[in-house]
Parts: sequence; C-alpha cells; structure tokens
Amino acid sequence: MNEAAWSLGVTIACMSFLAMSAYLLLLAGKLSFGQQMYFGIGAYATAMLTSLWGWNLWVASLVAAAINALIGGSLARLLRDLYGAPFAVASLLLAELCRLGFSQFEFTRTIHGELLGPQGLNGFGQIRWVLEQGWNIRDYALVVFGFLVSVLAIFYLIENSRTGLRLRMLGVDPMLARCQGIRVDHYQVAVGAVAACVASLGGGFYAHSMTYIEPALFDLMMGVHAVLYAYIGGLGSVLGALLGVAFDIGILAFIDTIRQHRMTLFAMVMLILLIVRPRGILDESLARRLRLLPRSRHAP
Amino acid sequence: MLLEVKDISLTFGGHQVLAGLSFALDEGACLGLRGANGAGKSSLLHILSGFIQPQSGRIFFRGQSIEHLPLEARQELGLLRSFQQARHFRQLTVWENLLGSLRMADAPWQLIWHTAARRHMERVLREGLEIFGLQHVHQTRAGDLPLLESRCLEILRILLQDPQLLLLDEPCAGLNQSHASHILDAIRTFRPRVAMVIVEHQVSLLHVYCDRQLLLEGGQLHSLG
Amino acid sequence: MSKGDAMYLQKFIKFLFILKVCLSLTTHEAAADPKSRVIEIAGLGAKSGPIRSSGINSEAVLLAARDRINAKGIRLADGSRAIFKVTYYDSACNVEKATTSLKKIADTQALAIIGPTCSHEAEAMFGALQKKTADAQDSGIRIPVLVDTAIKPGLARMSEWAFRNVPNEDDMYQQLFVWIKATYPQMKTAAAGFEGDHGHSKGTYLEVIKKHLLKEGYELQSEVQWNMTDTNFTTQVRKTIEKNPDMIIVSAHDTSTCGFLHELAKQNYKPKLLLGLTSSAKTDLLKACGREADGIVIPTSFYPVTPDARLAIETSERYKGSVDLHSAAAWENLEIIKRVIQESTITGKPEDLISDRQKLREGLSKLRSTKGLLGIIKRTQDREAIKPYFFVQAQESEWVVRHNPNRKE
Amino acid sequence: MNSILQNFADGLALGSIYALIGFSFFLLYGTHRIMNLALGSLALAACLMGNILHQSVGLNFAAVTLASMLVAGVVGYLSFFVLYQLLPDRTGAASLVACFSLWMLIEEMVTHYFSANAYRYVSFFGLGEYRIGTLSLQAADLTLIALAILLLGLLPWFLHRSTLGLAVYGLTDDPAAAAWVGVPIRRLRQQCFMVATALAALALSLQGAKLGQLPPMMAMGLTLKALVLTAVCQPLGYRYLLPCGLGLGLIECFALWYGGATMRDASVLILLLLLLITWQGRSKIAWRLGVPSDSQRRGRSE
Repeated sequence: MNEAAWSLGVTIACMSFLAMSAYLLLLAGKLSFGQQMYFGIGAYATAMLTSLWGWNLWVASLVAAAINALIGGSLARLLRDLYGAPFAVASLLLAELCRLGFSQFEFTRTIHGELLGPQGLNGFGQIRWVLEQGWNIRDYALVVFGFLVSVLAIFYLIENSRTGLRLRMLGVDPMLARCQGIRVDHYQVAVGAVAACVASLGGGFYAHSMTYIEPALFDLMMGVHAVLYAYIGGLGSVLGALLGVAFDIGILAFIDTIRQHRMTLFAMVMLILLIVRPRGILDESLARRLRLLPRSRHAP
Repeated sequence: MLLEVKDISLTFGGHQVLAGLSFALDEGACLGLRGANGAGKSSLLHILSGFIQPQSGRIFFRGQSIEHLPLEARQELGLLRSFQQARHFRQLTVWENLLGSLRMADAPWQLIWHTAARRHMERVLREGLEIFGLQHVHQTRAGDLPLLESRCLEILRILLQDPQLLLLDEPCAGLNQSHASHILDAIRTFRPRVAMVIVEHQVSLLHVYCDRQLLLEGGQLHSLG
Repeated sequence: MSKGDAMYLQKFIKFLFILKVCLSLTTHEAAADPKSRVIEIAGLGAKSGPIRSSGINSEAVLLAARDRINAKGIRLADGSRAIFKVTYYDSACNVEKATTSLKKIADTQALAIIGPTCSHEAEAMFGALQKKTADAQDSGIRIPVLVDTAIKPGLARMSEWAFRNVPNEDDMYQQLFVWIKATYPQMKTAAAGFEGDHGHSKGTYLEVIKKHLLKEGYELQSEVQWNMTDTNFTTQVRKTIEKNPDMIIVSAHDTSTCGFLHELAKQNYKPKLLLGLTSSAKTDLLKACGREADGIVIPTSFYPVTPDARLAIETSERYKGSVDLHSAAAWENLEIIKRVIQESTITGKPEDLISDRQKLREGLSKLRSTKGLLGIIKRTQDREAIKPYFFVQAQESEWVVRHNPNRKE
Repeated sequence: MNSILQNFADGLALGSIYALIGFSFFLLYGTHRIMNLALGSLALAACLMGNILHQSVGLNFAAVTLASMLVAGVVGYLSFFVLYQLLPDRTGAASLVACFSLWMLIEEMVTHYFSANAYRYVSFFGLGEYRIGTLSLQAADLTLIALAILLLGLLPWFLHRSTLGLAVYGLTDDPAAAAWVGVPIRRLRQQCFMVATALAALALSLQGAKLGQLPPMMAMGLTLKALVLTAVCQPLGYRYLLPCGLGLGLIECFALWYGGATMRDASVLILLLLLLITWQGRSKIAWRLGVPSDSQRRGRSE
C-alpha cells in the first residue's frame, strides 16, 4: 500500500469519528449539524497540547476528549428539550459561534525560535508532532485505526446491549420512553458527552494528519457531511457511518475523473438513496439480518 | 391500601372536568371506570400517571404522596399506563420492544455487556410472548402489527416493567369479546397480583374482571357496587 | 449515391477529421520524439469550488508552457533529450484535498509540484513537507513544491522543499504609497474596508497596506469589515464615507469588492482615489462591476507588455485559460524547472527519482534570479521571489498600466 | 441621531428580506412540516436564469423578476416532487437531510454553470436614492419594506377571511382534518411549494437589484438566517415573523455600526440561539401533555 492510500485511510478514519458522533445523536433522535464544533475543539486542543507543550499525542487526545465531553454534556443538557429542526438549527448556531470563536482565538508561543499556535483566521500551522517523532504515514495510520477499532468495538457492544435499545427507543418516541422509566434527560446528556468525545478524537488525529488547521475547515459543510455519511451508511449499525465516509472520501474523492463533480455526485446519490432506501444502506432490517442488533438467541 | 385519591379537581379552559373526586384501591384489586365520552376518564388516568397536574387534591401510592412526582418516578414506583391508541417504538421489532422494556436491575457493566443476564431475560420474554400469543410475530416491526397483536404488545411491554398498578385506557377498544377476554386473561395469567384501573366501554368485561366499578359523571364518581 | 447520402458522407468525414484533431491535441506528448525521456511535473490548484477559475487558468498556462518547452525539448546533462509531461490535480482550495493530493503526487513519478492556489493549502502542504533536509529524523514528504498563486507572505520559510514565485505584496504596496504620495500630494485622508473572514484580505490589509499607509503619513479615518459572503454593504459604505476620505482602500476579492463599489456608487460617493487588493486585479472584477470600479488602482505582477507575456496569452487561449498575475507564474515556474534541469545532473530516469528531486531542490535554492514574463525576477535567501510589477488602473472596463515602478531600476 | 435614524432605515430594509424569505420557509414548514433548506439556492438559480434575459435581451427589472418567479415556480414544483412526493420517509431528520442534499446539488450546479463570480444584476428601474434631509433611502429598500409589511400584514386577513387562506390554515393546523372537510391537500401543497419558491425569488431579485449584482454564494447567508428565524418563530406563529425579521435586521445594522462585523455575527448568533431555546419551551409543554409536538408529529409519516 502506498503513502497516498495510507493517508487516505487516515482521513477516512478521522471523518469516521465525526460521522460516528453524528450517528450516535441520530440514534437518540437528534439531528445535529454542529458536530464539527467538537471536531474543531478537539483538533485545536490536541494540537496545542502537542505543539506548544510537547505533550504525547495519546495523552493530549484523551485530555481534549475529556474537555469536549464536558462541553458536549452541558450543551446537550441546555438543548435537551429541542428535537427535529429546532435542535438541528440550534446545534448549527452553536457550531457557527464556535467557529467565530476560532477565528478570534490567538494563542502563540515561541518554540525553537518559531511562533506556533492558533492565530485566528490565519489558522494553526506546523502541527508536526507526528513527523518530528519520525513516524511515517503507515505507523500513524495504524495508531489511528487502532483507536477507531476500539471505539467501534465499544459502539458495537452498546448497540447490542439494552442501553443501545433504550437509546433507539428514545430516538423513536421520547415521550413513550419516559413512560418506560427511561431517564430521557440523562440519556441525552450522556449521548451528547460521548458524541463530543468521539468527534474530538477524530479532530485531534485530523489536525496531526493535516499539520494545519483553520476555522474555515470546521464549517457547516463538515457538519452536514457528518450527518449525510451516517445517513448514507444507514442507521441500523455504527458500521453504516464508516460505510458512508468510505463511499464519499474513499471512492468519490479518489477517482480523478469525477473529482470536479464529486459534490454534485454525492448529493445526487444522497437524494436517490433517501428515496430508495430511506434509512440508509445498512438500515435496521439489514442490520438485523447481519445480526448486528440484539436478537433472540433461541427464537420461540 | 395501594392507591388513595383525595379530592382531585381539574379544570380545562374554564370547563370543570373533575370536581373533588376521591376513591381508593387495594393491592391486587381491579377497578372499572365507566362514563360517557369526555366525562374525564382519560384525564383521570393522565393525572394518575403524571402527564398533567391537578389543580387541587392529593394522590397517595402506598401511603406516599406522589402528585408532584414526574412520569419516570411514578414508573419506578410501579404505576404504569397504556394509551387509547396503542403506542410502540414503531421502528423496533416486537422482540426489541420487549427486551428494552423488561425491568431488570442492570449492574453498571451490564450497561454495555450483559450476555450473562440474557438467558434469564429471554426466558421471561418467551413466557410473555407465549401467554399473549405473540410468538409468531416476535421479529415483526411493531409499527406493522395488526390491532390485536398491537394491543397485546403494548400491555405485555408494560407488564414486563413489573407494575404494581396498571392504568389501562380502553385496552379493548375495537376488539371483539373473545379478543378482549384473551388480553385480560393474559394479564391475569402473566401478573396475577397486579392491581388495575380499567377505563372501558364494554360493561360486560368490567363485570367479569373488576371487583368494583365507578361511573364518572359531571366530574364526580358514582359507585356502581 | 443520392445527394442526401453524399451530404451525410461529407459530414461523417468532417466529423472524423475533427475527432482526429481532438485526439492529436490530447495526445500531444505521444507525438513527440519517442527516444526522449519524459519528466513528469504535477500541477495543483482549484479547478472546482468558488475560485475554480484560478486553477483552470493555471492549468491552461502550464499546458501552454509545456507545449512551448516540449517543442524544443530539454537538454539533459548526459546529452539526451527530455520532454515534460504535466498532470494537473484539483485541490478545490481545500486544505484536506491539497494535503491528500500532495501525498498522492509524492507517490507518482512527478519530479516537482507547481501550485497550489490558496495560501492555506500551501501552508498545510508545506507543513507536511520535510522541514530541514539535514534532519533525517523528520519523516516529512520530500518533493519540491514551486508555488504559483498562494500569496500570503513568508510561507516558503516553512520547509526547505518549498519555493515560491509570487509577487511580494509588502514591496508592492510600499512602492504604491510612495507613488501615490508623489502623484496625489493633495490627498491626506483614507478609509479602508476588508474581508474580515478571509486570511489573505485581512492579513494583507492589517500587516501590509495599513503599515505603509500610516508610514506615508496618511490619516486613517475609518476601518470597516465584512464577510466574503455578505450581501449587504450599506452600513459599511456609510461608515467608510462618513468623514469624506480622499482615498478608499478595498482589501477584498472581486465579489465583495464589487458589492462594496456598487453600494458606494449608489450612495453617490466618488473618492479621489480607489485602491484594491492584488487578487482582484482580474477581468472578473471588470465584468461584474467595470463601471463602478472605474479608476481603481491595483498593483499587479502581470500585464502583457513583453513579447513573452503576449505569447503566453496567445498560447494559453488554446487551452481556454487566461493569463493573470497568478497564472502567469505557472508559465515562469515550468521555465525555471527546465533551466535547473539543464544546469544540473538530473537524469529524468525513474530509478533516479529521489536523487533528481533532491538535485532539483538544491538547484532551485541556489537560484538568485530567474527570467520572468515581465523581466528579471530576483530570488531571496528564504526561497521567495521579488517580481517586477505594475500599478494598473481600471479605465472603461479595461486594465491599463498607470505606473511602472520597474523603469527606475 | 442621524446615524441612528439611518441605521434604523437600513435595518428595516435588511430585516424585510429576512422576513420575506422567512415567510416562504414558514409556508412550507406549516403545510409540509419541511424546512426546505434548498429554498434559497433554488430561488437564486431562478434569478440567475432570469438575469440572462437582462444580459441577452436587456429586459428591465419587472420583466426579469417576473421571469425569475416563473422559473422559481417550476423549480419549486420539481423540488416538491423530489422532497415530498418521492421521499418515502418524511420524518424531520430524513426530510432535512434530503433538503440539504438538494441544496448542495443546486449550489454545486449553480457554481459550475455560472461560476462563483458575481454577475451584474438588472438595476431597480434605474432608481437611485431619495433624500429626506440627511436621511438617504434607496428605492429598492423602500420597495422591500413595503412588500414585507404588505404581504405579512395582510396575511392574517388572507388566512382567516379567504377560502384559499382558510384551506391553507386548515392544512397547516391538521392535514387529516383538512382532508376530511374536502381540502385538496396534494394540489394545495404543490401550490404552496411553488408560491414559496417564487416569493423567495422575488425577495432575492430585489436584494440583487439593491446589491447591483448576484453572487451565487449569496443564497447561503440569507437562507440560513431566514431559516433560523423560522425555527425561532415557529412555536409562536406567523404573526411574529415580521417583527422578528425586522428586529434581526435592526440588530445587525446597529451591531455592525457600533461594533463591527464580528460583533454583528456574534450578537445575532447568540440572540437567535437564546430565543430558540426559550421560545421552543412552548412545544416542550405540549410534549409533556402527551400532545405530540411538531418534531414528533413529523415523526409519523402521514
């Protein structure tokens, strides 16, 4: 496998984290166009910790994820009563506010005679921790894949547990879920925190693979793509989110002949899919057939 | 004494729905509630299950005042209700609806991993499915069920949450006599000790299954012996 | 054969002929001397997205330059001849796409990259390159990148593999204000507006334009901002003209510059002088608001005053691209690479790719001056360029040279 | 004092555009429970096509706007067909995702065919500005304000007095009930889609004339603000649309004048967010009562 393929793999993995966080919220019945905010905060926080204070990438990623979990949880609590379009709009407003914050955020330190750190609109360059460790793209890709697989495993377990079922329940009908004694508010906060955490991991790895980040990267389109990935892939299993990302970045972005029409093609596929397969390729029924959802071991 | 309702009043848009209504219910008893449409039967269930707050009055559940408790807290005490139009988690299958609803003390690690507990759960669910005659549809989407199965699923889902008092809002609406009796028999077989308040228009059913019947008229209750 | 059949046959033959011509256009290198070696060069720029015209122009100019060079061929040190094969990649002015393309190109037989369009793409790409060639521990990518468009000051410092051939805005605006001071002595006050959400517009205004404006002793009466996607400039214009400034500076790209100028015209304000940002010295600006932009002065590093420049324009038209201050550098860059190849021991053999890239890098870093379309381009120690430039002015929807600062040199 | 008055006038003009596009959103949301995010770009595409007539034949503002509205009606119908007729699952999430996809599609096509460069747009009958003392008012601005006030001011009368209005009102309130009393739901929905897109095109055309050009990227900013406005006003009702829209315009202008672009964006975003969170509390009450809120009602495909 050549360098480009590995780096493509890393990009797919990073975006998969983002898509997974959007997917988790979709399960809980919340459509968020603002997950790029946590992705961005994760990217900035992780990059600052590694570039400005020389922290180890793992520690930095986990600390950034923890910070994000805190923010995600509290915002989820703030927006707990919003569903559907109002929630989508609110999440979008929050993300845009955050992006505005990034464009005003300047914090620099001189490292080895160079001024490093976020410089508002001019972005945050020279995020070279990975390169300075002498890692090649393959080593880095394996690490990112490792994180991705572990998060996937946790998602898989949750989806197969009654917690996963309850999550789907409150996604389908929050009011009935409350009658079932499901603490909807608690679930919403937990889901918000975990989703932010996952997005943050992706952001951290993304920043180190790009070596440069700027506010414009974390715009509305990134948030929209995250949701579209989850939808293309299907709402039956977390693997759907990966499928969506792989389809867009893996297939469309890498075929040079259609590169210029990638977005057009992507949007068309999305529309057709929503018409022929409203809940995505890997929807609940297919997920059940593939035994990706809880089922009776000994059918009565 | 399981449930004690004292002097409940409710007004909607200037119209007195319930006027100082009081009654009590013993453990394991079944109370039939009758009345014309709009008499306030459903409103009473709304108040008992915590959907709406009465303007005045007290509600005691096993001696504990519950009128200010939210839905979830009442559910935890074992006070559960069904709806006039059966409600499910439509995109989930019958099996998933039941598995997610079954009340079982989950250890923290069971939140994401509980294969050990699964065998026990499946036994309970299979028993429920057999009693309510839902075995053949256990993998069907709840949203695709016919009326009888839909009603059965709703009630079984509630029973799996280990209720102490069951508030049934016209559980047999639209069903014939035999189907209705099938549901009520199933409830008694699956949870013999559960107390019930049944709002129902089919008087004959109430005669058979309830120890006591009340008629709700002009916001007041009248005992029918 | 009936008359109709004959006509159809003629049409069919015409069609075949056109098809043959098209094929001959697309397979140009194949037509070249089969014995000559092929040196691959990768072009990179925005061919999709909002500023796709930049990439389309750069590609056209690059292909035109390739044809011109291939016609004569490149003389290699071992006496053999070589030709260029140019492949252009679309980075859509997007950091992610640019970095992915860089890694993809590094895996190909490309000797060097010419591009990208946007400064933030360049910043991301340079960050992924090896920083210092002496640092073996640094696992950054090792391929020379020669920038044609990305204009943000000082980017080449980021890596020893990064080279730029873009105008030096600091020098341009310094000279511009010196010239204005001499030409319009009566002007004393200025007001400025810039795109607050765009790195280049904002950076160039705050770090370059404002600095030289104040240095020349002008009074800056007001400063307003807007976003690239803003659709309402009423308030900004009102604030700008509140104190009757002599000079109005618009540090923005063509779309919002036009929005601002339209509003300025609506509010019936005619400043003594209008100044613009280098990136808007394009025909697009005049197409959208030629009337309103009449009189605007902008420093630019391209204007068809030399035979080479005119040749570049003519040959680029064949590939449906126009030559401007950005795309012109693509032509110059390919010429520079050709010169270094001829002056070094680059073999152009696939097995020598890594050493060839190294040799090209060394050759490029040794250059102190190169031949550009408008004259000699000086090269600095930190791998940047100091290009000749003009001050052009919009007059009746045409750009005309208002002043040529190079003459005095 | 003068600057306050001037900003007030400018704010009203800006707010009127938000109110007009917001109304289009509101109409679609009410009748279809769809937040048609593609509305802005559809209308813009229509205006760009209309403007070709100006560039080629030199038609005046009225003709170009009329043509744009007609084209908008057609693309509006097509979008109705895609977003409503063809879509099997019209729940909140799915329809929003579909709308976004359509938006992306249209934006990409517009950028591809018209490029991202700005186009000179037909001027507003060559009318410039009117001066009342030091106060300057643009003809296009005045028309925008008048149109917004007229349209949204007469809306209550139309909805409660006219048969068509009552039908729309009924459809908005309870589609099933409206169908029972014989309202031709499908046809009415089609018409609403077409009218909404045409109205948005009218607003954009006026904005284009005001701006003097029609940059393809213009739709996004306007659409998003109008969309948020709709989401904010939705639990309160259409009557709040005009004051909210004008309020938004005024806040933008004053924030820009006294604080700059960043202050403008920040204040608008924060304000809208706060309003959204507090005003949506209403639907929460409904939800507690077991009455399905809009989000849940959308949750069941009709």
